[in-house]
Amino acid sequence: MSQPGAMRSEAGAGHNAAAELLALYRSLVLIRRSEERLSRMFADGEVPGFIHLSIGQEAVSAGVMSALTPQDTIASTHRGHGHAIAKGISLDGFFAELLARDTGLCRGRGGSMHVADMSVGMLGANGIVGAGVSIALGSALAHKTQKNGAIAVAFFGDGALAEGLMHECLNMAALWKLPLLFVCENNGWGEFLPTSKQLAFTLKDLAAAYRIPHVVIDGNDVAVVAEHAASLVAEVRRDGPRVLECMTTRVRGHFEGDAQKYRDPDELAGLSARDPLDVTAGQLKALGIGESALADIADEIAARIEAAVEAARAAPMPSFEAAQADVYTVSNAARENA
Amino acid sequence: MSQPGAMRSEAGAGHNAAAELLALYRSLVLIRRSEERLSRMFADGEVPGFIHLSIGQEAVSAGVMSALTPQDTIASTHRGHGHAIAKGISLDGFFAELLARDTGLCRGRGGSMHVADMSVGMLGANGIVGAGVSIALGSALAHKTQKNGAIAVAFFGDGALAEGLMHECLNMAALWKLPLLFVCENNGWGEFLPTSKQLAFTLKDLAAAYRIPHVVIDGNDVAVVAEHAASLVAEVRRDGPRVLECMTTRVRGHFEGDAQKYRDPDELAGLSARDPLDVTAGQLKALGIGESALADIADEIAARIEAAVEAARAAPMPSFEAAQADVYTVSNAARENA
Amino acid sequence: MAEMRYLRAINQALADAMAADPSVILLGEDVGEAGGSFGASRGLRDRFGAERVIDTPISEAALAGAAVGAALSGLRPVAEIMFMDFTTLVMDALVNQAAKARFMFGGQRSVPMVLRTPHGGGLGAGPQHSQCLEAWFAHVPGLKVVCPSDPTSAYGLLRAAIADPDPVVFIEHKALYAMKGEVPDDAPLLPLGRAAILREGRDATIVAYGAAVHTALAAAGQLAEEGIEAEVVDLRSIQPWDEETVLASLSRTHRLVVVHEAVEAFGVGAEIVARMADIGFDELDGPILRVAAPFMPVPFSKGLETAYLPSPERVAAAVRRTLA
Amino acid sequence: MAEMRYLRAINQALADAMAADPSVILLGEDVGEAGGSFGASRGLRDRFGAERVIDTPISEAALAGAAVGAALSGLRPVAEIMFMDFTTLVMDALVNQAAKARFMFGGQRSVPMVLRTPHGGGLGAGPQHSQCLEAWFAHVPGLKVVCPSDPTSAYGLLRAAIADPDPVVFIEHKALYAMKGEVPDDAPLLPLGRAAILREGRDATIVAYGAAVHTALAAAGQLAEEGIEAEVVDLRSIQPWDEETVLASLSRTHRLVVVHEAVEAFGVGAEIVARMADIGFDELDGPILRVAAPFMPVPFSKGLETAYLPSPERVAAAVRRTLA
Ligand SMILES: Cc1ncc(C[n+]2csc(CCOP(=O)(O)OP(=O)(O)O)c2C)c(N)n1
Ligand SMILES: Cc1ncc(C[n+]2csc(CCOP(=O)(O)OP(=O)(O)O)c2C)c(N)n1
Ligand SMILES: [Mg+2]
Ligand SMILES: [Mg+2]
Repeated sequence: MSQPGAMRSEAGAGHNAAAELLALYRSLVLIRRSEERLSRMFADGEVPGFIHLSIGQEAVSAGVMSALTPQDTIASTHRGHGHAIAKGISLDGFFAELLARDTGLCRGRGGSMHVADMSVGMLGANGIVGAGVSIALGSALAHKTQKNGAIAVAFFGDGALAEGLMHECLNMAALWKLPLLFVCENNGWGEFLPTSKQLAFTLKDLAAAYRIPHVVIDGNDVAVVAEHAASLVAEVRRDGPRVLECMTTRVRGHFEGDAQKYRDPDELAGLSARDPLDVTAGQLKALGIGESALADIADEIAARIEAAVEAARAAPMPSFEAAQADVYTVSNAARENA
Repeated sequence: MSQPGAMRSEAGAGHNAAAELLALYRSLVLIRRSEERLSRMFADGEVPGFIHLSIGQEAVSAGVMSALTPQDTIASTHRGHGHAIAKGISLDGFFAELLARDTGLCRGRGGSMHVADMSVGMLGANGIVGAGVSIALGSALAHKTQKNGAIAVAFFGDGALAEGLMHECLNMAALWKLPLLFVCENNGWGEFLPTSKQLAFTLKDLAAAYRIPHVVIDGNDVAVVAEHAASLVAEVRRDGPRVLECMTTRVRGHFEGDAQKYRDPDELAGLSARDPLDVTAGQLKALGIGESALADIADEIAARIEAAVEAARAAPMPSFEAAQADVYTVSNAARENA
Repeated sequence: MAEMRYLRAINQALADAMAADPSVILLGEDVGEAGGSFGASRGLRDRFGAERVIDTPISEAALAGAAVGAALSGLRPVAEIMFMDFTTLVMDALVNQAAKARFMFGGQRSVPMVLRTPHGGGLGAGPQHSQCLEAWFAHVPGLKVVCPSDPTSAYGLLRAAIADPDPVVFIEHKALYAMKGEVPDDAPLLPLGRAAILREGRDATIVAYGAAVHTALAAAGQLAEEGIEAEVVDLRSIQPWDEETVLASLSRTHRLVVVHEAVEAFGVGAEIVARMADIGFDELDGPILRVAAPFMPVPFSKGLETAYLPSPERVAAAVRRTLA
Repeated sequence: MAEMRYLRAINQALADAMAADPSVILLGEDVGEAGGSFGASRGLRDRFGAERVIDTPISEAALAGAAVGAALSGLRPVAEIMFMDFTTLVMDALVNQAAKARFMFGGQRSVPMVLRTPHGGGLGAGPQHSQCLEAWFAHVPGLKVVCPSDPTSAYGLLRAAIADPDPVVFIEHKALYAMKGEVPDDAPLLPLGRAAILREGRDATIVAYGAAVHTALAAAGQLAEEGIEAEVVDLRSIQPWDEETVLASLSRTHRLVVVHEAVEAFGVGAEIVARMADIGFDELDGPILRVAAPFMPVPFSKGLETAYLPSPERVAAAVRRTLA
């Protein structure tokens, strides 16, 4: 999934740019269609619990992840599907987890808010606003201590900026020059209230206070995200923390089932003009990629998703005994052997 | 203790300015001599527990408090003696508390880190770094809700700036335009480590991010503190939060008994040049106040302190049963009456 | 006399308390414009104004600390923490500030605040949105802890909690929000610290609180078919808890089973058992048993979660075991 | 064989663990240049470098969260929280992150971190610097909780905690720091979850942990003068705790008293009693009693604090009472 030689807009058109943009587009489509599929299954009662979709925000995930290596780690949020998929977790494991199966990434114990795949450096979605940022901080510290050349990425929403933990982490990352990229998905909302009513500051000004270089970009244009992510990731690897603020759009409400009655209908209607998939499809067309290439991607991804859904449906439910035995690494062995 | 018409340096010299400065000086001396007395009693084993002295930082307490009314509230820190005394708590109650007597402000249950006198708006010293700031925030909210014209003041050290709670409070105060004055006592240290090794930012930049007006001043010149406090308090009462950062000097170590071996001896030796009492005594002399006036103050305060110490020594120890009965307001009455 | 849901009873209690006392304010994330994430404060901002029903940023520690400061300064704040799992972020405000202020300042002032928060599983909400952490708060001198099982007690206890001069942690169960019950028009305040006997029985005492009360009642129903008459005690308050009522019941039945949804180990039930193993020892004719959650996080999958939660069958089996 | 103080045993365990495993790092406020507020990490920064012995800002929540992230990324962090009272600020990192990560991610990875923190009174440090809050952590599936009573067990348990693949809350008692004891040169790791019988006796079992072990031993000494032989069990680990050893002792003595410095209500002792009132019921010849702190914050004044702390006299009286 990762794209080591990331997209540069100035790199000129031609084959390379088109191929890179197409790879990014594929990532966008994979996230979008996966979440749309989940949305339908949620409505049908097949997906339990709460789910928070990243529809409208996919370009952040696809773009940032294109700049990472598999050794790089990320910590995510309650709205983590896009991050997880873009980081390259197993799609089968993802759907199986959302359907609470034993074959799920977390064996049905975590669900949407806890999707994780340590094997690809995805340290977990998180049900606690802000908590993932400190986990990414620790991961960055581990990379630095181990001198392994990897970086960590902390994803968080604009609402999370009000959490004290966020600030503690900004300070520590700056103080210790940790290889940590802060990525804010600024969708203008924290649950049901605009973040303008929650925050008396901008991330730009805050980052300036911590002397962490900050860039704010259009988070719905994956080419833009990928380009900035690539250069910031290189800076982070070399020099220490950076902040990437992505202006983006929360399309489907805070969680599935949220009718967003509190939002201006015009604003909601206007969101489609910034749809990340449409934006990128338009750019691809301009680069000469035809409808049929996009249709091929759509078909291929639809098939992958259906296969994952079917595999999940066929998979067994988790066993209670196995779950109970996994609270500790060696369950009570010290006690029994000693 | 409070000085409604506070010191203005532009108010010209003459009787008024001299009288005001003398009042501030009296407050400085009262804090200094009280703490020196405590220090001796601590060394003699007469004061139990930990004590953190504000020697070298008295001008912040005396100056800020000169701008407050008795209705204004303050929340303090582990280094709270100066704040408490300057806010006008009973000196007898203070010494009795430090000597763990039943006549103490907290009846011997709190000690140095919990000195409080609600009757003069002193909401408590605090053993938890940063916690007092949120208490002051809530007090400011109460003042605003009750439209009583009062303000709240949050005292905190530079080390506390690393606590997430601090930031949450800055944001909320700014967002809600609360009548809250943030007063930072920047002594350059958090325990045994310079805060330059703890903070990647300055309070100036941080306040700017929150769009809270910030002033940094010489915190060892009580006239300067009083002047700025007076104008900021007026602004807070009218317009909302302000930050006053006072550059000051921690003379006696983190707590009593700390030999400060980790500090540069030259730096320590240099502190006396900035001693707040000497600074003010010099200004008073320049205003024509003679040695004898200062000596009178010294005598009067020495007598007050000795009286307080003697009263405390003579006072009874607290009763365990009374302490146990004071955990709740009406101990178990609901249970028994119902 | 009005039939209303548990959630609506909470809403009504908040409204009545605010109407009766202008010093009552609400604060929390989305409690204002949105009327609360679960709807507990619906309509209150319109009725009482944005100055008294305050939407906070996502800053749990500061909002809880602010509640303490406001309570020390003349208000009666009712703070909402959206899920009990997030009380991990307000422990300092509750434990080191609210709980201790009265004592540590020598009785100078009370801290009349309430922290409302929902606990419990059953919604497939997973390990970080389902916990029952009440035992933590019950262990802290200075806090009171309440957990109503139905709309009537939800109303009466919340009014009492708000009127109480001391800090109260008021715990609602998410799975009860839709439950209906009678709440009379001028329903009385219910005293904190007082249990209710919801079903009488001579053979065994089952003590429970919150949603587990219904598990206990269902178990008692099953046992009655076998001729075993279990008495069901709804604790209502966890701190202080009504040890006289529990002891009196035990003295009639001589058998005790304690049920809750929280993890069994070091949970609320442990204290009830421990107290009865001391003051009630001579009354005991069988082991005291607990039926509670196993020692694992709350799992997401429905099947796992169902197996995790205490069931009437497990409670009935425990009663049979202590009678054996 | 070396005699050393409890604090030095901690220091030695940290040093030996760091020397043995380069993935062990220390972090906390003043653990580096200053060698720890109590001196537990003295000399370690000079020996192992500032990259492995890290002074943090006063940011407890972030340092604990960072420990979780570092543990998930290949390190074995040992975080210090200066006073257990300040663990109020790290509850989320410990409870919602560290404790649950293994389970909620389906067993993908362990979280090998240790959080060291001192608890307890006796220093006149007042209500916010003296609490014993171990019951909170023992209630959280996924955490282990350890509390050594002497230098030997402090060394052996800390080495075991650092070597353990799961998150361990390691609790020291401030009043024990100066205590001397033997720590052999190649002292063994002591298994977590295993109690030790420090004094044998046939008449009653006294279970304790941490500093309260010495209160129990003193009580046993007093009782012996009256011809009452009390067995003293040092739990060492609180979660998991060694219920086999306690049950076996109870089966010999048929009387049980549990002692700790934490508040009695909803404290650790409640679980031990509750478990024994179930699995040990048939062995009991008298009520199970607890001797612990009363339901109030830890007071500052020496006189009040002394009355607050459990004493050998109160323990001895409890043993007599259960034998009566
Ligand atoms: C500590 C904590 N507080 C509150 C919540 C409830 N909550 C979940 S998501 C959310 C809003 C987060 O807003 P933002 O960070 O902007 O992310 P977005 O939902 O917009 O992606 C809130 C308040 C939570 N999960 N954790
Ligand atoms: C939450 C918390 N963390 C740590 C401590 C220990 N501690 C007490 S004072 C202090 C340093 C505070 O520095 P600063 O805020 O600058 O105040 P100063 O001592 O310089 O007046 C620390 C770390 C504490 N009391 N509370
Ligand atoms: Mg948002
Ligand atoms: Mg300082």
